[in-house]
Amino acid sequence: MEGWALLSLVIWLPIIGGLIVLVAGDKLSRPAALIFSVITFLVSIPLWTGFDPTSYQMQFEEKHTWISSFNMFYHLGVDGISMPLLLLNTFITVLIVIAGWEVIKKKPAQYMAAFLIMEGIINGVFAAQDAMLFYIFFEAMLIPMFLVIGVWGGVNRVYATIKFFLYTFFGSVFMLVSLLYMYNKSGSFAIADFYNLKLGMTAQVLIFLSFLIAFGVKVPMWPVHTWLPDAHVEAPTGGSVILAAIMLKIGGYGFLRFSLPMVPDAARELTWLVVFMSLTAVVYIGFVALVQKDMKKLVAYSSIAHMGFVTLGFFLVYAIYRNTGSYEGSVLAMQGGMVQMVSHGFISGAMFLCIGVLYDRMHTREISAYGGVANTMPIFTAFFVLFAMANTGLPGTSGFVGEFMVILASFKASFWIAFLAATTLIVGAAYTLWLVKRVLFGGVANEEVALLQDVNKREFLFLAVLALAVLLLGLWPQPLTHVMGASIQHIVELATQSKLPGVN
Amino acid sequence: MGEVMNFSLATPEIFLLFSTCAVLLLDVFLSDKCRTFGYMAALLAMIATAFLVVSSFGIERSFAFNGMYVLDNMSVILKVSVLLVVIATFVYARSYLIDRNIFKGEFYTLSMFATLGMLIMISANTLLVIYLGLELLSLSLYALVAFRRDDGRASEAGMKYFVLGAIASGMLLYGMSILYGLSGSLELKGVAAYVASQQIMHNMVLLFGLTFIIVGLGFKFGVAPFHMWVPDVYQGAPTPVTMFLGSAPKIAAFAMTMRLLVNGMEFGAAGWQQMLIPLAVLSMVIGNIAAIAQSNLKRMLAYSTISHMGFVLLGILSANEQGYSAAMFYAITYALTALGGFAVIILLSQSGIEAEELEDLRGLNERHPWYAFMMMLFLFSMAGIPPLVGFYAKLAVLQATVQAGFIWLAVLAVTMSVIGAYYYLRAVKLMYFDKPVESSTISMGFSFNTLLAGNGFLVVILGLFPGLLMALCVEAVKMSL
Amino acid sequence: MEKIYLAIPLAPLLGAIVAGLFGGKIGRKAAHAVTITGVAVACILSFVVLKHIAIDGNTYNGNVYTWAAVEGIHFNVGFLIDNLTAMMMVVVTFVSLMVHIYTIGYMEHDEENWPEDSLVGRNSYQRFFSYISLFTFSMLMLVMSNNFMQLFFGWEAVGLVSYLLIGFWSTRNTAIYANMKAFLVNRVGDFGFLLGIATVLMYFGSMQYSEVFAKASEVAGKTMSISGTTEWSVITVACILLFVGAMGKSAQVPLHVWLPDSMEGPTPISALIHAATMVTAGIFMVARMSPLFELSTTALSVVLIIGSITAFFMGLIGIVQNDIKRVVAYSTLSQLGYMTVALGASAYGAAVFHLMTHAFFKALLFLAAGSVIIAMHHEQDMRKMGGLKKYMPITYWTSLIGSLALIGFPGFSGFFSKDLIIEAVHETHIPGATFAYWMVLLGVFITAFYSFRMFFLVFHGEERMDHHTKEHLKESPWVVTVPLIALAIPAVISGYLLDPMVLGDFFKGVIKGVGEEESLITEMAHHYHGIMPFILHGLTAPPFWLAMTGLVSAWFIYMKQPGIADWFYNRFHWLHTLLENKYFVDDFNQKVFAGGAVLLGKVLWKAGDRFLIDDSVVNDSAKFVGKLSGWSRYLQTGYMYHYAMSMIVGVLALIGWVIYKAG
Amino acid sequence: MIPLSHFLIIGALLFSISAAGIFLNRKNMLIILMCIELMLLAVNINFIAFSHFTQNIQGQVFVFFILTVAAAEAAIGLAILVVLFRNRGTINVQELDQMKG
Amino acid sequence: MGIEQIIFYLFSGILLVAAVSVVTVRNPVYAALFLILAFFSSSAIWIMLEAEFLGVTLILVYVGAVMVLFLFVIMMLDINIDIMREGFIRYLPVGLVIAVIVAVEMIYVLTADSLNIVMPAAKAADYSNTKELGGVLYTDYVYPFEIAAVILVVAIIAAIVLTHRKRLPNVKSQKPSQQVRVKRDDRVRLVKMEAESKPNASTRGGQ
Repeated sequence: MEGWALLSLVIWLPIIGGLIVLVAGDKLSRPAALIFSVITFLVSIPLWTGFDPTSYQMQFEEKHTWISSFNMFYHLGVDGISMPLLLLNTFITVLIVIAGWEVIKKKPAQYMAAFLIMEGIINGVFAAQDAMLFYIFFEAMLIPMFLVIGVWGGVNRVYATIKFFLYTFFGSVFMLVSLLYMYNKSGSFAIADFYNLKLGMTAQVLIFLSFLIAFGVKVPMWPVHTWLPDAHVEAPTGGSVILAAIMLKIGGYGFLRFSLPMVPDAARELTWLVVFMSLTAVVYIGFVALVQKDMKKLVAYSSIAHMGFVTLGFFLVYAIYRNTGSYEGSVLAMQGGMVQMVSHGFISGAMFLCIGVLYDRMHTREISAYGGVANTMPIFTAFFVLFAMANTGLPGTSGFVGEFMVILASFKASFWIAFLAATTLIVGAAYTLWLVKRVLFGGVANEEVALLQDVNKREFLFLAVLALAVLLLGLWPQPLTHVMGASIQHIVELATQSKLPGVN
Repeated sequence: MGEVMNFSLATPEIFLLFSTCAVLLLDVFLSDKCRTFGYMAALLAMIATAFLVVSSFGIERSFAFNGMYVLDNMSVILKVSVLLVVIATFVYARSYLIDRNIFKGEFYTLSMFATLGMLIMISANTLLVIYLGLELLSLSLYALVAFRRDDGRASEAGMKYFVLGAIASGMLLYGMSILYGLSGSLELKGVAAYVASQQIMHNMVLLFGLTFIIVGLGFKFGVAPFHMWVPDVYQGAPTPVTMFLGSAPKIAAFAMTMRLLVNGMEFGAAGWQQMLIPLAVLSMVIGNIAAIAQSNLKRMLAYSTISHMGFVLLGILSANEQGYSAAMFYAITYALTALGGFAVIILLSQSGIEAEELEDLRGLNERHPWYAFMMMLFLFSMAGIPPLVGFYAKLAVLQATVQAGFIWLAVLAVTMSVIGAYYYLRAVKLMYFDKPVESSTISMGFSFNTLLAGNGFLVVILGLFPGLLMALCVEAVKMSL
Repeated sequence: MEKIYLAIPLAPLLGAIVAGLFGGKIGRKAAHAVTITGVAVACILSFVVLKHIAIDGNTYNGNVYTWAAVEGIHFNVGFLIDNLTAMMMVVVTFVSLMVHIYTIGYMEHDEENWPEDSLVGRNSYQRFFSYISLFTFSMLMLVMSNNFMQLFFGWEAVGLVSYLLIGFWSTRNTAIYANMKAFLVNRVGDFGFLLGIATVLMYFGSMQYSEVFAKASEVAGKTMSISGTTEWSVITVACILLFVGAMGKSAQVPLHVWLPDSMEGPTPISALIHAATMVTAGIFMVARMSPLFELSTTALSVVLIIGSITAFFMGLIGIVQNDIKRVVAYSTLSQLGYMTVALGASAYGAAVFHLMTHAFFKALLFLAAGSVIIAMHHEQDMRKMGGLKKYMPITYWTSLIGSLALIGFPGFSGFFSKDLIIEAVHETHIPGATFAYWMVLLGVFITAFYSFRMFFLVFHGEERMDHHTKEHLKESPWVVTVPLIALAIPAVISGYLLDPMVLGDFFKGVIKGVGEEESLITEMAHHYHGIMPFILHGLTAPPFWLAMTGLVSAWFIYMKQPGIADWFYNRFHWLHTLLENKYFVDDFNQKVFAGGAVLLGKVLWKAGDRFLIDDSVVNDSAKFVGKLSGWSRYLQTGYMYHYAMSMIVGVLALIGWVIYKAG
Repeated sequence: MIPLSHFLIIGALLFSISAAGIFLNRKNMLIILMCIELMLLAVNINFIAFSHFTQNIQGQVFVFFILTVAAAEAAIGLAILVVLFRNRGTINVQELDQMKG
Repeated sequence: MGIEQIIFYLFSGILLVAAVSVVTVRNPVYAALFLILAFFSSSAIWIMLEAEFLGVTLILVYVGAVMVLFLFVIMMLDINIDIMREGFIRYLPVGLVIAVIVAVEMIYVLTADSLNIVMPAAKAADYSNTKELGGVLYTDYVYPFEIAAVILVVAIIAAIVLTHRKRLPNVKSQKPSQQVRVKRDDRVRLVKMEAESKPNASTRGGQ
């Protein structure tokens, strides 16, 4: 596959596919969408197999002049950080297409097209090596998502989707100003050039804050998280899945790609802020999740808590240095954050798919409307329990790996950070298991539950695939950590070099 | 004398003038059933003019009519844009005019005269010609706005536009008189020479004159606090006229600004920069905030225009090459996008219904997904969401602003664009998330559909590959500086 | 040998997977056949390994695969096979095998426990086998681990299976409440455990036992600050945190609350998981960590005191229980306390020894209780039993053996192990030792009392069951009785391993202190002069007499003079209420922790998320912009002169600025 | 000798009067149109004064054109006024508020 | 004070008073007349400034054409004069304040030193302002001149489009083309009268 413009392919194939699906009409849209998503997934596989994990350099690079008057390039490339996320995206999209197969009855062609286009755009986010290209993909993503929530969403969809859009849009515009500022300093939009740019402290802090808003909203971090529960509750299943599994990751990815290496000194100064926000997300949101009455809302809040680990892991590097005087452990923390992202992609995606399975049958997400589902849907229950356990971070599932690494590393930063982070073991288990108990176990709660049908083949397929992924990653994360290793090491190096003018 | 006259340089204008007169005469002899011929003739004339303009692309910056007429790449690009936009307006407007029984030759003739006025403004090189071009444009527009004689709102809009426009012209003239008095010249060159010899921030009278110039420009752009006419006129005018008013003249206004402020007073940048800042800020704030409360689609677009013109000013006030070219890019692409937006309003206003309320967009996706999709593209482009062209335009302007050191302005601008995104989203929401109340089918002729598709396509393509147009703008601006 | 090591955990895993995923297809017989085969293979191989390790004197420490390698830290999956491991493997696989066989009988009519139309109950038999095999796998992974990561892995995995099995009868509300409670309480322990592991990683830089222990003395002097200026010894912090994990898993006060409730699960798992193996994981872990614990007196003292409190007070509750399984459960708690006390007293060998003997006799007791329950048609209330001796002789005799072992009757396995512990506590000088000594001593009496209270109530006296049950009373089938007998044997004889196992060099190099000068075990070994003198000495020692007193009192109160019980009940009503309510710990947890968490969640959600963030900031700023927008409409009055005025004012302002700037 | 500034002041005063007139007049649109003429007159005075004082004919040329345009402007303004009156039956400025907000 | 000053201040005074009157009088006809007065006086000032041609033109164009148009419209429209000044007093303070500020600001600026241009010497006696203007207007300024012509065309078209109403269908009007094309045969009919010999034929008369 050498010489193929693989990255361009994984970006544009689904987008063009989406347009074709749009034109193909409602009847043909499903198989067409499936074909395109599968092909895209297959095309993305060589990115993994052909990847050289020993190098932190961008691989599969493509670089073409794009807008010469602004020195912008159509510059693509992946490293160990973006490649797994890109694959996660192509993988999840296939599942979403399958998951929406029969469920979406209203304008299926538009639905499928929206997801395919979104897939391409998100691939672009991960592959972009030009900051402006990144930003364009970053923003463009909002349009299909806005429509997905708004058109196929629940009762309150308008509020939710506009909130989602404006929240994230608000977050990202300041980043735009920062990027422009850096462009004016460096004369290029290349991310690599931004890495080498010397910046004064005030500039760094302001840039850092703008990034923090942009990515913090996307992640989302407390206290700018309130769009997420609303968006999740109202979004159709596929929307929730892509939102939780992929979109949130973009925020985390942004921190790694932008905040840490570009403005390391500000990041060092403001670590406390991010750590505080992350820990609040873990603890505070955990308790909030506990009292939710809506399944999706609960899982949405749990997503926020889990993403707290991601941001915590990314920003431990400075705290570790302050406490121990060396950077040892920061790679572990960052790896943990990254693994957590990938794993959360599987788990939260699976959780939302599970809830979707229930919703398709009962048309309610109220926890109190359920009870004893296990009696009528044993196979489903098995899957749900597995994913719930993964959500609580049970070893052997992917949910464990990231949390484990982050907690281990956070201890190096401070006992209390580790302490607070580790409370997720208890709180996370509490809200998840309570959910499981109320929904799945117990006697059959009502007539509707008694009439439930167990998962059909289609549902079994996507749940089983995800279950396999969750277990595989949990039992053997080494391939993933290996692939990311060099790149993360590089990020840590960049993040630990001062960029203040006059400091070498 | 003959050599400096160089009539041939102005061939497009001369051609347009003659063909307009021809159309005017032709129309007299046409019965109501054959009006289409007049329409075709007008289109042909415009297209031919456009070709004539294009053919002069790439030549050296040259002058005609004793230095009163300037031809450079910037003028070519802007003229072509204006002509194309007007041509599109003609095509879009046709069915609306037929429906309302105002499909008359005068509409086209007046529009063509207005276009001629714009072309003159774009190529103007003295204060006098700028003023005359502006008046030619304005007078035609006043008449066009009040064109529907049986519509009380149209005449009210026409009256308001006329009075305020006349005041603005008066002020512009006052400013010009001061400039003339100080520099002793009506030529932009002479003014520029005078300004260059002065420390503008210490020359109160010069600044004083500049103030009035800015008012005239501000009025033409429709920026706050000289924006008050915009919503009322947009709403009151017949939709095709609003479309005309909201697209091409913005390009002309940009050209006028470039001529007056940049060609004429480049060394006074320190002064007008400071004056434009409050205008830009106020426009962005008022335009975006007031738009939220609107329920009338045309009015909403009017306020949106105000905010967009704030952005254009942002580019100009950066007072650097990037800024000018960004503003140029912005003005052209904004005209393109606005054109599309109004086109959708026109297509909704079928069979006697005047669809100008936001509510009329309701459920458009169910009624006609393609039109809804197009409208969505235009709306998101105006909101500045990539990969549509509106984003790139904003980006370029912001880049210039940041480069000029006005980071706070950039931050304010992006904040305002977030607020602005809300009302575009509301429109998209109505189209996509709501059920239609009106179930009648919408259909439009082939030319309309093709043009709309092309329009939408351009919004996307220019968003993805803005490089060419941007490069043109940059080159043009460099050449005309 | 490595392949054998690998085969031991994988064989049950394979069985579990087959029975679990394809249980519905292959049917009951195949399901239990495949799982039992798996465990049997593991059991046999474990004996092979025991021989290879213990007798041939090998040890093995190797990795199977690298789970993850980050920043030079290798997270491996690997095995450390030494005497301790080998012993644990044998115990686990043997008890597990017995339980597997027993389950065939116990779960035979399981469909009766399910609502008729419940699909999940349809293959419950196969599922159950799958679970216990999975448990065996997890437990083996836990004990065979050579590093902290895998230890934690197994630690949580057994917790998961425990969760699944306690809530096995998922239609019962008590069961699903109990399993959630068990998991959460265990998670509290794991919380400490994980922090402990993090401490270890930070200061030792490795996850491998061998590397950590090698560095122990080096780290011993290091301190860390947790809060303010107080410097804590790293080892102490690490040990206490690790011990918190052990407290959760081994149900030490105050994390004991889950264990009695876990009796909601089917009896075989009570025997396997909640008596013999999983709950002793904590004991095993601390023994495994003995090189670290030995370095911190503070930690040991904590262990000692917690253990002694558990040993005594939990036993006390056993007295007032009427549910046959709950009595056994509280006795388990109490015995776990004994083991913990032994750990605290640095007598790790004694603790492990008691762990082993306890595994046999407690599994035996549970299975016997299960046998009774089968006969009683799933009636568990002892007040409705009585006089079962004549109906169920095998159960009766094996129960008697188990009970005697439990109370430490000389000659039975429990006697040796428990005596050793009491002796060790007596000898040690760790702070809190005196308190612990009295606690364990009194505990002996209590143990004997409730054990035989149960024994007498069940097997002797009048037959209090209803007529229908009585008619069907009969001895359990062979699949039940065979394991009883098979467990009764080691329940008696395993005590005689005292000499080689604890006082000898069996744990030398594995457990800290064994074979070293000036250690407690060495001290005790000096006093030891052979098994018979030990028994004779025991006959004269206070524990024996206390046990006998307890036995006799039980007989007297519940057989001879039942009125005394009532008198006690009336006289010490408060005490009874206290014990009946388990010291109100459950209520406290329910109200304060569970209720508090929900309340906190509600407050944070409604006041924080909804009111402060969403309403006040997000929606209100949106509303504010809306309002602003509404106001801005008033500016646009529609009057031309206002518009003109706006322009003129604009000019005015600009000219004003000009004059100000340049004038 | 009358200094230039005096002419300019006359222009400025005319300008202010017309501005005030536009604002003050709330009933009759015609007066507003007249005010516009006044404003142009002010501009013209400026031009001519400058033209005279700088001995430069261009200013007068400009005034010539302004006069032309102003006539055209007045014609169109009055035409719109007539149309307005036909539609509304009034030229009261205060009643021209159908569109606002 | 020389004659020049006297003339200047006189006409300036008249100009300003007339301008104020335009704004303040109740009757629009008076306003128009005051405007004419203002034009006259400013024409005088222009002539003083040696812009004779423009001074004359102002009167010709404005007084002769524009103001007549104004008056025409005033007469045409049925305007209620009584309400015309309502609210004038109420808004007067605000208007006055704004006007005064505008005036003060402008005057402050315009009296600045940079505008101190000395009065140029008077032109030669045979100087013709008209000639000079005419000289440039059709040569140097031919381009603006043409544009101005176009503007006038636009004004004509606009005025017609806006105000011209379609004639009602039953209005009688002359049609010259038809008149010209009329043949004698269309109009004149020769009737041959037969003798009254056949009485029945007369009853059928007229072919």
